Amino acid sequence: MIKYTLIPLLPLIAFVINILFGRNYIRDKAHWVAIPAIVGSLLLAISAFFDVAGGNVININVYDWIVSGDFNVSAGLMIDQLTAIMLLVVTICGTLIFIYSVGYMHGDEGYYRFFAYLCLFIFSMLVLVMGNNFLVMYFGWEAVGLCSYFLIGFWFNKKSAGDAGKKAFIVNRFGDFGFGLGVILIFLTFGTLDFVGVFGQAGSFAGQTINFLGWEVDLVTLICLLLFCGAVGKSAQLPLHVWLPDAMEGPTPVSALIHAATMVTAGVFMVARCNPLFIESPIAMNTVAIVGGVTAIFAATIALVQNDIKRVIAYSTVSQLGYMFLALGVGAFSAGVFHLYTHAFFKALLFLASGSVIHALHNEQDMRNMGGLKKYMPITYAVFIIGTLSITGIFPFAGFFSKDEILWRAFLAGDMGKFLWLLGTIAALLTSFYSWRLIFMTFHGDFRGTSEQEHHLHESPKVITVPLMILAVGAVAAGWVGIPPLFMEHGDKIGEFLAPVLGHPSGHGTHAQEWFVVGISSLVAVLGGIVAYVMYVKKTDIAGKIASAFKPVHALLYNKYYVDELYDTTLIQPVMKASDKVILGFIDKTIIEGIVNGIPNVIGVFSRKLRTIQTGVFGSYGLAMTVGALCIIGYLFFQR
Amino acid sequence: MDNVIMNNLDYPILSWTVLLPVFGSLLLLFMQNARAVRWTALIFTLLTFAISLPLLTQFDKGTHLMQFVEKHEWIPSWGINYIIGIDGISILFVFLTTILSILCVLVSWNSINTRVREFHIAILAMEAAMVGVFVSLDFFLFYLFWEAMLIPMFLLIGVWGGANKLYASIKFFLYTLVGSVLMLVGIVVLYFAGGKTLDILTLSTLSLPMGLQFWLFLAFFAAFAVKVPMFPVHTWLPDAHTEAPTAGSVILAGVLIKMGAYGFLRFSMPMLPDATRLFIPVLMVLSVVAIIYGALVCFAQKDFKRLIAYSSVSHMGFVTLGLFAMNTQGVEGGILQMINHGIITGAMFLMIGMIYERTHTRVISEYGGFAKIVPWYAGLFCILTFASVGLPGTNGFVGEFLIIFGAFKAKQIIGVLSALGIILGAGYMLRLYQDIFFQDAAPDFEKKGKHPVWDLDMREVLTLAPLLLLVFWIGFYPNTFLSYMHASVEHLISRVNYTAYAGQENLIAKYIMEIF
Amino acid sequence: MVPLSWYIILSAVLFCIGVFGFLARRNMIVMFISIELMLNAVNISLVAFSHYLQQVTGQILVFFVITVAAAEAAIGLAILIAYYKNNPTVKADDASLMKG
Amino acid sequence: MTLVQGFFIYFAVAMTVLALLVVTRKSPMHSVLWMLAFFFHTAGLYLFLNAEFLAAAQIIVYAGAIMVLFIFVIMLLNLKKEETERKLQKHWVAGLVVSLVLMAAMVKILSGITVLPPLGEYSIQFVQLQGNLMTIGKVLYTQYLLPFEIASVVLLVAIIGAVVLAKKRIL
Repeated sequence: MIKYTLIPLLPLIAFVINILFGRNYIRDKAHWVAIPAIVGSLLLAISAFFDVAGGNVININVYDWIVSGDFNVSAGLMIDQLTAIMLLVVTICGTLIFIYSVGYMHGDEGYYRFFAYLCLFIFSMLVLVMGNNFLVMYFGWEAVGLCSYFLIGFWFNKKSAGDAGKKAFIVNRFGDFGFGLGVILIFLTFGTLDFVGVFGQAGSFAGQTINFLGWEVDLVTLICLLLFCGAVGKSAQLPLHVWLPDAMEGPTPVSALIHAATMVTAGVFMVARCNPLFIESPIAMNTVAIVGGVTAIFAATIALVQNDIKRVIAYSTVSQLGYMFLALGVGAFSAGVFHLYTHAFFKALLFLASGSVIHALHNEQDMRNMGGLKKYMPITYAVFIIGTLSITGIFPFAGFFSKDEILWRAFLAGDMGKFLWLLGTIAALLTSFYSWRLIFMTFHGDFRGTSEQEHHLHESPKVITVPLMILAVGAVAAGWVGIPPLFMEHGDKIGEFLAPVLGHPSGHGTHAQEWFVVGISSLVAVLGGIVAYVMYVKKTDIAGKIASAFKPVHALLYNKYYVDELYDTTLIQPVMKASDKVILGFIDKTIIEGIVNGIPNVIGVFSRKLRTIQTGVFGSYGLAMTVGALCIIGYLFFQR
Repeated sequence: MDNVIMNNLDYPILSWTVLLPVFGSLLLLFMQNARAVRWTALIFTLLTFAISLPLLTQFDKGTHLMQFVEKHEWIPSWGINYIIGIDGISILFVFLTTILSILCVLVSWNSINTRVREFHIAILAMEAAMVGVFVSLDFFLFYLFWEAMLIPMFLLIGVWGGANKLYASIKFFLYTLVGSVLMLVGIVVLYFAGGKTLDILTLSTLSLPMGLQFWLFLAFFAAFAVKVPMFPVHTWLPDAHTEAPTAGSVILAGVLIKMGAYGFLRFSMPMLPDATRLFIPVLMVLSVVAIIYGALVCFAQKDFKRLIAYSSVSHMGFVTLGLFAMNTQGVEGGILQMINHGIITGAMFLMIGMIYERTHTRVISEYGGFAKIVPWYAGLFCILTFASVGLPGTNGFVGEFLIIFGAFKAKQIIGVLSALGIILGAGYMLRLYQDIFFQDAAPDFEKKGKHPVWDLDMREVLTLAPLLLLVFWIGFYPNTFLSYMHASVEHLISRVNYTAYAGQENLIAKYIMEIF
Repeated sequence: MVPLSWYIILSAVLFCIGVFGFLARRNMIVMFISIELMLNAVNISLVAFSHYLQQVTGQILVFFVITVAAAEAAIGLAILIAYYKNNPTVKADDASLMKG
Repeated sequence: MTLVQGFFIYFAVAMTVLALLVVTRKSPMHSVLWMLAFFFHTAGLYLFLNAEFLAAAQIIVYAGAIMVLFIFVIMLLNLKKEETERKLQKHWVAGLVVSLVLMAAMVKILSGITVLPPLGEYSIQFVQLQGNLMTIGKVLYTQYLLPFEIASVVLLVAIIGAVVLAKKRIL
């Protein structure tokens, strides 16, 4: 038991040590605390993986957390197959990115702070995936948001960084608002928050309705949709995707670890974890699928025209997360988790590689000022190519297997599925295009930056390139655990491994259909690459012509569909205006204070009149007193 | 006295807790040296805390009865007795009061330099009165302490306050006095209605006629709602907080405004159960309005301290919402949230006081980049910010979650709206944090500038340490505190749900129609 | 034999003259004297009652009244002197520092 | 009209006139002197009522002590300028009306006194047998001992108060 508790605890201890002693004692040796901790967690996670590989589930209640009446929630850990996969993803990516950060963050004055936050993040993420009930998961859920806030705003002297961190936290709060209500509703429905207890009863509540705010709605659907609100926020799906691109203000390792590989996939993990609930509600499933599919295309179109290298990858992340939700929504939970797993490798690789580029260019992120880097940074170029091949889904790279599985499962899922498959395929085309566009703009052509930058161009040190190479291996080979039966019988190891938790996807198709799907997706992947090659290497003036030809469309995409502006005018400004002018200025200052100060003012007017009686001359007081005495005498006399 | 557990320790523990600060303040009368005064006050607050500790260990958590009860006849001809005792509801407040008093003395160590002796006398008198309010089991005694509290607080604001102190102190005084006077009328009526007794426990078992309960509830509501403060009568709070010295703000936020909610728990609910149930919808709506209203107002604040003061309105809205949800989770969450708010907001005011000593400004826009200038300060304030926002792992989460849970259970729409308050809370707190600590440092406060700003020293860290410890303690293991409440809260809820008018809601409605 | 009511009416008349003096005069010393006049008027009625009711309490009360009158005169005149030092007048309507 | 009644009428008329003189003289010194005469008349009236001790005390304390104190104060303050100014306050007519009404009311009420409580034990014969001083002394030092002591404290307070107040620098 202590072994499993230690998995999240080791990073926590490292965090405490670094944050308390980092500033004055540890300083630039912070990684000597952090890396052993995460390696320890990694080893324990591998051990835990083999413990559950045999099929048994570890479920420990550490202590009673909140007890109030019949509300009783314990702080407990659960490790099943799904958790085990997540543990590996988190700790492996974490370890590599920690090592990478040693080089990337070298010399930063907040070095110790950076590692402290990373350790706290790993702790939170591990708690999130290991919790054995919704409240512990919610704990991790919020805590990763906190770490994300810290790390996005790591360079807090930049206003944009602070703003981005705040935006991330608050947008996530909107999602968590739904998640929290979902958790409450789960308890009120099932009488427990334990995963085992809730999922065990899920079937018996199917079809029940509840009066929610005056509407009669299906109970399980309501719960699922509320939970999904949380996932939408955390995984940056429409309409709460706005925070993720801004989150790129954080250091690149953070973008790789939190905003690509682990935290943003928490939503996917959560929906997968709650699959027994979601399965009971077709409406919720369809919602998940449609939100995922639409987000996949939506984000991909924005990525087409962005010029900031990290933002392109960020929108690509949003798009890929959309894919995962699409998979979950069509019932292919294991496919979603599989994509989560491969995506962690290739997207972390892409981010870290772009970090390497940015590092070499001294924090230049605009691709228009790059170009021709392949001769200066061969290793980065190579791993970038590998990552891109993987994300675009070229056989036999990791992305191919997972993406193909998703599209195939979508294809099988009825009429709606066909539509979703179409969305996914178009998104794949766009993905291919913008990914190659990124490569061509960055590494091909001539260098467009300043000559001073060119003078300093160099390949990154080993501490950066070695993790890149390891991740590149992952980006190639990670998908080989999920080879579809089409190519190899019993090749879908990961699907079988996850089956006890996530079940088997339904639906069967012919080999011909499957070849069709595979063929189409491979075709569009290549097609996108070719188009990008033509536009950005061969005839570089085409891009500008197209942009000016479709000016409104280009502006729309370039400005991210004006979603930020929409929120600003419809939500933020009204709240600020209302609070300043209406609430504080009018209600508080005018009405309430008016009444409060008005009463004394009225009294004041009277008393000013009245006090003239107080002449201060005691003769008049004597007179008044005598008159008073006279009145009393008169009263007594006439009363008789 | 068969319905209470008499004090079985070999000394009158509660009386000592009340009287020690009084002795301390009397002793201070004879001191001149400011240093000696400070040390004496510190020693007496520490002693009081030490004395009150056995309450926590010796407390029997299994019963709702009053414990450590001491009873002496006082004015027998009017049925007035000296009865004090505590139950699961009040014990934590006594604890909170004694701990915050220590911190108040500590935080004033350097910042109060005028009339040092009188200041500490006021603090000690305040402590005695506050503990007295929480332990009184006789209405007369209670009212005595309740009003006695007003005077030191009035002085703390009026003498050691900021620029606009006179306005604030008089506003505070008048507001609370108006409420208290109505309560006094209520007490007198209860005295005659309850068979000429002022014994709170006896009065808590009466079933009064509905009409009487209705008016009595309004009278008590006036006193308690002002103190909390609930929505339309909250405007004294920002002024009082802004102008009060740090210690005054801490006491005000930490304990004083808890009195109102405590009053609801101890008096309104058990004595007037039918009226309470009648008013619950109104009170819940008012609470939610306070939550959202308080949060929205925070967005428009330009003054550091005033913002926190308005956030108190929002947080106390949560407290009252929980109490009036009238189920176990809501009430326990409400009580816990009172403690939490005392800890978080108390600590925040302490920290604001500390930074004010260095910068001499509270205007948010004059700050900036303080994370670089005072990193430890920034770190600790960060913890409090997120505790205030209600992040899991801090005490704010446990309280707010239980309250929203309770509210949702009682009335869904209320629960949903109150959860919105949490989003707004994150908004204004993070905005504040960013404006104060992020971006480039304001030029005035750079280390070489005209106002050198230095990081927290040992005394200040020690002042904050107990509260920060409690933030995480309650966050990770709230059962230590929740377990004290269970029995008392269950009893309270069953009392409110018990009624002489079961199933006669239309009768009550008819009564109200008749009034208007 | 003189009826009791004669004494009482005399007392009342004297008392009212005292009241008039106190209310109408400007000079504080004369106001003091008027007070003494009122006290004396009351004393007369007390002694008269004492005599007619064959009680000794009335006389005792007069005794106390004389004591108090002495004390009052001493303090009052001391106040007057103190006041005069600050503010050289004994006019009652000039002493209006207590004006609201 | 008996002789006694005649004397009473003399005293009544004289005292009323003296009192009017006291309150109407412009100079305070004149008021005090008329007051002195008034006190002597009062003492005489006391003698009529068999209160010899009080008559003596009246002359000693009032005429001998209090009035002398007044005279001292008047001379100390040296009030020449005062005399030339307005004698009455602005609202003296109101004062006059009020006191006249009061007088009317009192006369009206008091003249109707008919019912008297039962007579006490201190009849004229009894007092004469024991002596006026003895009678008062016995009652004063037994039944009224506590008030007597309090009266002494009051006097003490007056002494200290007068000394403190009349000091050069107040407080």
